Amino acid sequence: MALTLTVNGTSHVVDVEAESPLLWVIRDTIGLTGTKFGCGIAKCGACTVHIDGRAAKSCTTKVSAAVGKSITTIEGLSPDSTHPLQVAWTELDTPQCGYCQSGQIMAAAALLSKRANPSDFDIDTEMADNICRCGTYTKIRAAIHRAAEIAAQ
Amino acid sequence: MAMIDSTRRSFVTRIGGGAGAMALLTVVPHPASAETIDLPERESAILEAAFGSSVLTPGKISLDMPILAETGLSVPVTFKVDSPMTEADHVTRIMGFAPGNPEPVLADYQIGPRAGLAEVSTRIRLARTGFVYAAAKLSDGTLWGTKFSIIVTLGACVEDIFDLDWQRDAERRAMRAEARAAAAAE
Amino acid sequence: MNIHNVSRRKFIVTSATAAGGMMLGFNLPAQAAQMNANPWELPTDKEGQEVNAWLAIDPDGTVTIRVGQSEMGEGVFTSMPMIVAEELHVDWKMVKAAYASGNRYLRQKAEDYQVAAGILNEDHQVYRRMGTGGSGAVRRSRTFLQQAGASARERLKEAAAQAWGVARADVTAKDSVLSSGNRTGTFAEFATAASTVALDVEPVIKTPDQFNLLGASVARLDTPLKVNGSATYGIDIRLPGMVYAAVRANPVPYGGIDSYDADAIMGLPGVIQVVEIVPGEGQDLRSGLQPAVAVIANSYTRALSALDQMPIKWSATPNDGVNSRDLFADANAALGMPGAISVDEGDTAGAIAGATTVVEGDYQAPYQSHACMEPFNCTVHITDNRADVYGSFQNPPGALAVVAEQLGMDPINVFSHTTFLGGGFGRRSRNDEPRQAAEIARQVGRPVKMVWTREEDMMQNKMRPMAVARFKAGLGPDGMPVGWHARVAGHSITAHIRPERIENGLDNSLLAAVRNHPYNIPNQLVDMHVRNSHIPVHYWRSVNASQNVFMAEQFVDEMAQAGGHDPLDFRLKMVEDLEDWSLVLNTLKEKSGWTTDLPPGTGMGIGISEEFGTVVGQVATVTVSRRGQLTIDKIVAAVDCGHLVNPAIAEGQIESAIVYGLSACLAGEVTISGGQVVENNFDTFKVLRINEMPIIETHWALTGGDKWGGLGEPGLPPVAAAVANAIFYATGKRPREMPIVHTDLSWG
Amino acid sequence: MKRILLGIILVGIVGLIGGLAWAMRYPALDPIAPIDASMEFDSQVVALGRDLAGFGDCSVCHTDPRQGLEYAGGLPLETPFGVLYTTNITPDVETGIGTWSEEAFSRAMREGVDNEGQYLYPAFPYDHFTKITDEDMHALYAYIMSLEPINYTPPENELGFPFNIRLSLAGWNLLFLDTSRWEPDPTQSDEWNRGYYLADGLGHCEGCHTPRNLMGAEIPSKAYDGAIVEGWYAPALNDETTSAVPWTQIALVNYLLDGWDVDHGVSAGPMTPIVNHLYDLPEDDGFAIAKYIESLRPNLPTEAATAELVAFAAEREWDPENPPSYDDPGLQAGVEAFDDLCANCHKVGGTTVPLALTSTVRMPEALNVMNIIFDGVRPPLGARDHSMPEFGASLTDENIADVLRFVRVQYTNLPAWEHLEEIIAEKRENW
Repeated sequence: MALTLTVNGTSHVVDVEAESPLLWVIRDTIGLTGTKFGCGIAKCGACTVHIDGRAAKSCTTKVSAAVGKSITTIEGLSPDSTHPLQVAWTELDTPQCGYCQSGQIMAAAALLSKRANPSDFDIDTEMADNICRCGTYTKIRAAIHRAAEIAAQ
Repeated sequence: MAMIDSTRRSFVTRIGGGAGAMALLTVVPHPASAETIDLPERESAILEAAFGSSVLTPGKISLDMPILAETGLSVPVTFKVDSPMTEADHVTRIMGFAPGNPEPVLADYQIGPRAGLAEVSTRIRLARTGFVYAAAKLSDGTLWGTKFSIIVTLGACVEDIFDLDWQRDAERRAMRAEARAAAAAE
Repeated sequence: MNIHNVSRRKFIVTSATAAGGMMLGFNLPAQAAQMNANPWELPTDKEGQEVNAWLAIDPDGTVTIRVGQSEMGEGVFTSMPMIVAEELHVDWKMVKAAYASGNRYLRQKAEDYQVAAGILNEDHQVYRRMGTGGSGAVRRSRTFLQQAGASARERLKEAAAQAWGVARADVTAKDSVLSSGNRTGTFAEFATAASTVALDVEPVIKTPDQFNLLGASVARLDTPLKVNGSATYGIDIRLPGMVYAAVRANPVPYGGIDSYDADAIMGLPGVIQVVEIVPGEGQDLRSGLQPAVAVIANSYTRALSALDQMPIKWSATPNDGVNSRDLFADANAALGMPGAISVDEGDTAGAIAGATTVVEGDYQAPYQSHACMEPFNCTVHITDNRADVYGSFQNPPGALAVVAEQLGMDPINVFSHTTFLGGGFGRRSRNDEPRQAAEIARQVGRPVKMVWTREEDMMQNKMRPMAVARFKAGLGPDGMPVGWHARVAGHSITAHIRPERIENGLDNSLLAAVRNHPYNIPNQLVDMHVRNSHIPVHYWRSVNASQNVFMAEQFVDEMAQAGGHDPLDFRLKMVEDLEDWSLVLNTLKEKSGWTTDLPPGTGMGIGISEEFGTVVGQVATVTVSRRGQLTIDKIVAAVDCGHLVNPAIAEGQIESAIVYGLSACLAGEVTISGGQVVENNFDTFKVLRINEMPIIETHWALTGGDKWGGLGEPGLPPVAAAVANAIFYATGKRPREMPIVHTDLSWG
Repeated sequence: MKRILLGIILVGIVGLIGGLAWAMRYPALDPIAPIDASMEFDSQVVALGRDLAGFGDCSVCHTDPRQGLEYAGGLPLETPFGVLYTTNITPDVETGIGTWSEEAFSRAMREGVDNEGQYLYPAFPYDHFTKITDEDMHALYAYIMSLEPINYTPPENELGFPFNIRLSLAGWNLLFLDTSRWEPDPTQSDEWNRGYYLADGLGHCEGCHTPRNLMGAEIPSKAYDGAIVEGWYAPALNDETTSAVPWTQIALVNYLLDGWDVDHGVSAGPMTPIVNHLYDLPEDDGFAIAKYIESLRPNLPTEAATAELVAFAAEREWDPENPPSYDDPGLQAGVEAFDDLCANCHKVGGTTVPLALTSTVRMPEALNVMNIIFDGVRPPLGARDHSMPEFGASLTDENIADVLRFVRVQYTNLPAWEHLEEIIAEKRENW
């Protein structure tokens, strides 16, 4: 059936089943492939998006539950990679294979909106849902601290 | 189905990255630059024994086989010799070699004019990427040959990835064996 | 007792800069991407004048360097262009990168200047090696990449010299500018002339002491694409008119299909057809197709939900009864019998029999999964006499060959397009997914993207083999070993994928880091057994060394303890005739503050091994509570890979290998029950998360010279041994089994 | 008659004046010059103080996570009387307690009166801290004074009349504060007494687990009966417990030190920071607290009853091969919502604790399960991979209500939870 979704500020009318996972509607129907599929059971964080500013695992979110809400994906974080997290991620060359990094950055953005100056402990517990098989965790931590510094300037 | 957004270059036009930049090279099995096809020493010794000489003139015999095989387990190959196969002028023997294999001889056919056709097909096993050689002896005693480079790739990981480590190990063991021998000699 | 093993780091507030000296990269502003989001395409829309197969120069001076290896996080899109640029003397900011073409690799032989320079020979392909594995990117490509840069540089200088009527020796090339006296010109101006210039003698490539770009931690070219979601991975491919396939094979690998009811789901939304994948007769089991069924629909989610609802009856298989417990029992039984001999020096049995002390130790390690973050996928588009295959390939020519073979097409007409890889770790060099996608595309007759669910990815994974080992050594009166016997019974990758390579039961790769351990012991015997099951096995990050070092280096500690030696000094004594091993061990001793005199519950442990030409030693510091709670506080690594191309990327690889190794030794494992994989998603298959990340320090102990060691994998094997040995000093208990969570570490 | 009336008024005024004088009996104590703690106290004492501050969870309230300034206060505490903001207890001279003498510190901890003689609100559990030994008080003072001074002034409290009048607390203390020193119970073991001292003194477990009267004081007769605190339900630790499997000392050690127990689940919500402190503290003290808490529930169920509940839990756990189904459409909607999301991990063969054994599902209040669905579970230090993502943004309020109803019916035989829609709506509003 036809549903209307607001993604990164633009509204899209999509003809999908109500119980379709939001992840695949964003990727296949709307065509924003920055949000990634990693596990399908909300255990790896690669599909993290923002729904009304809160982090959500889009692989286990029904598209019907996101209607009427403001959805933000990695592509919508900033028009030209100038969000403090994107600047910090680039400055520290944080990604290796990069596949999990959209989810890491979106989870980190939700963390920074809750905690302006997170400690290592805050980062560890809040980001524990996001797996990185390349093991870039040290740089992720450093980049979040750096992003907090940039945001505070 | 939403088309690829226009900002990202549609890749139908740009095939194979830079292919357009150069003329499409037709694949010609590397013609023997020299006047003869020179086989590695192990194979030329076998050829010497079989044909009485290992000096092959390029030509008359061709190898028809894929230039790339996913695994070397069973690669189709056809030996073809340009010969009228008459009583006076026919092929007497065809041999095939793969230096990369533990057993170099791939094929060895004795044929006479009654065969009617100087063409033999078979399937061969190949250990790794490298040259395959074919040699033919004609009834007038002349020897002809060709070679063909085939890529056998089940994956880069399959090349002996531990070659450097085994070499280091061998160097260490040799050095120590020497040291022990020297110590024993004193 | 709740023996839950986790790891943690000491919570001291660290500012960004103090995080292990991470701020190595140049602090560039968010720069523009140096490559196309579709990495197989040219970074600029201009064709550029090709000077040789490795580089083309645009009119605006941009130099596009082709990269033969696949980018799966190890930084080849930066390190390989750096090697060419080092010789080319191009302005690094003008360098962009793109993949070399798999199809061109197939059609073109080595270029003349490479053959003339004696770097390649005539039957090598133009890009020589397009597979990524064995940590071989830099060490196996360095020479011909340097030659490509050097020969292009000299041709540009020659073109300018001829234009200015001066000798080539009077022309210098620096930062993309050619100059002689007061005359200057750009690379772009002379590119066309350079492409046809012939040199009588090809330039000699630089030696490390002459490098100026190599050794600098320049920022990665692909990072900008990976922070805004624009980088294209295999799973992201979208082609006009493309349909989607959700695939499922018998959960028991290589099992068949009894029946499936396609009609039951044909009416579901978006469903187009159901495709059955049947292996060709005589098609070889391990590289051919497995029986599977795929639902084709106009979106992946519809294909998958239809597949979930389609009744499928999997055939029974002879392996339905196979389980890990029995496989281990079978392997352990083999340890009792002599195996195929790999090393036999001196009289080992005699030496052990006459020894003052005899030490024995058994160990075991389970199957392990790659679990790349990007689940398996592949897209194939067949037109009349051409096929295009898109995906995350570790071996593009292999993928191309597989598609050509499956479609019965001449490889010349098949084009592979490699995307970014969401992790490879060896799994993506098997090329089973392009074959499956090609078969689906053949039946569907439209461009189709096949995607595996995480469950399918885990259950049809080609595993890191399981293995068991028994060590036995005799120590002399001085506590030093006089005889050392190692016997490994394991599942052999070579026996599985290249059975013809096994001669009288010997597969040396199964003995990686055991056969070539460095210790100077007079009498040595190493033998092995191949005990494969139906579970497919393949290359995994650091291959068999990932379990062999866990076993061998723990046994070295057991020998040290039995002989009354400090484990680090014990090792130093046995490698005192090896400069690189001694340097690594001494660097470790100094940088880690090594001591075995620690309060109960805390311990330091060491593990060291050499793989792909690089020696890596690690010291782990752990704390274990009385209840058995394991905490990994710190890992200090010392590395000798000879030379560094990009230190920041290299350090990232060592850290990455340590984390991947920790995941595989703390709690992650793959067990088999009822013939199939039990851990089929991240709820049951445990991987290290950010809150379990120890502090990691990497120190370079480079011996230079002609040593060019790999970096993607050698950092992994020592970590499991270092942690296990540290646990022994903390608790007195020795975890002989991977993963360590199986051992009750409670003490006191 | 008038004279009697006049007499009463006179006595009332005198009593009032006397009472006021009595209430204002606390003098301001003279400030001290800023001290260099590292010189003043030896490191052993400071280390002991750090551990004691861990048991007392001082940083849990005296830190506003949004700022991340440890011990600098500013955390809002919703109380029935209005919102209180925790104070800055770093040794900053201007905005912290840098000028407090040890005497002033001890008076505040034991009698709830600050340096200027002002009464502190009993949200600060001085009614428990009063039981701390002098030696421990000194060590705490040493640790607090060696903290990093942070210049930060927390927001003003938002209390309505008459609660904003601090003097009224003199009456509160008179009624409810018992400043008698802590005495060990000679009939119990040393380990039990150590646990009793830590739990009743620094740990102030009753602060959450004991219901409070209208005046906000703990009701002694209902000690450890369980209570709602800051939107969570602190479960009963005594015989009122609804736990399926009895809490042995080992189970409590796992729960309190490692943050999870195989028979009870993960210590989530407000309990997580507390177990994260205990994770780092001496194990013997953790064992002692567990011993004491175990003793709060003398009447254990029979082994048969426990075995029955454990069997029930195994039988009711979600089986992917044949999931449950209900005729009631509301419950069936809950089954579908559970199937898409929760059953990925909470299933037969999963690595999670069977839901029917978890305390949260068997509690009389749905608050905890609801909060966990909204905010997920952040992994405790001792159970790094026991985490659950937040699903608040992934589910509609209706979905959550359906799942809660289904969970209660599927995993317990206990009475249904009421007013789910209200608590969900309230949670959603300020989420």
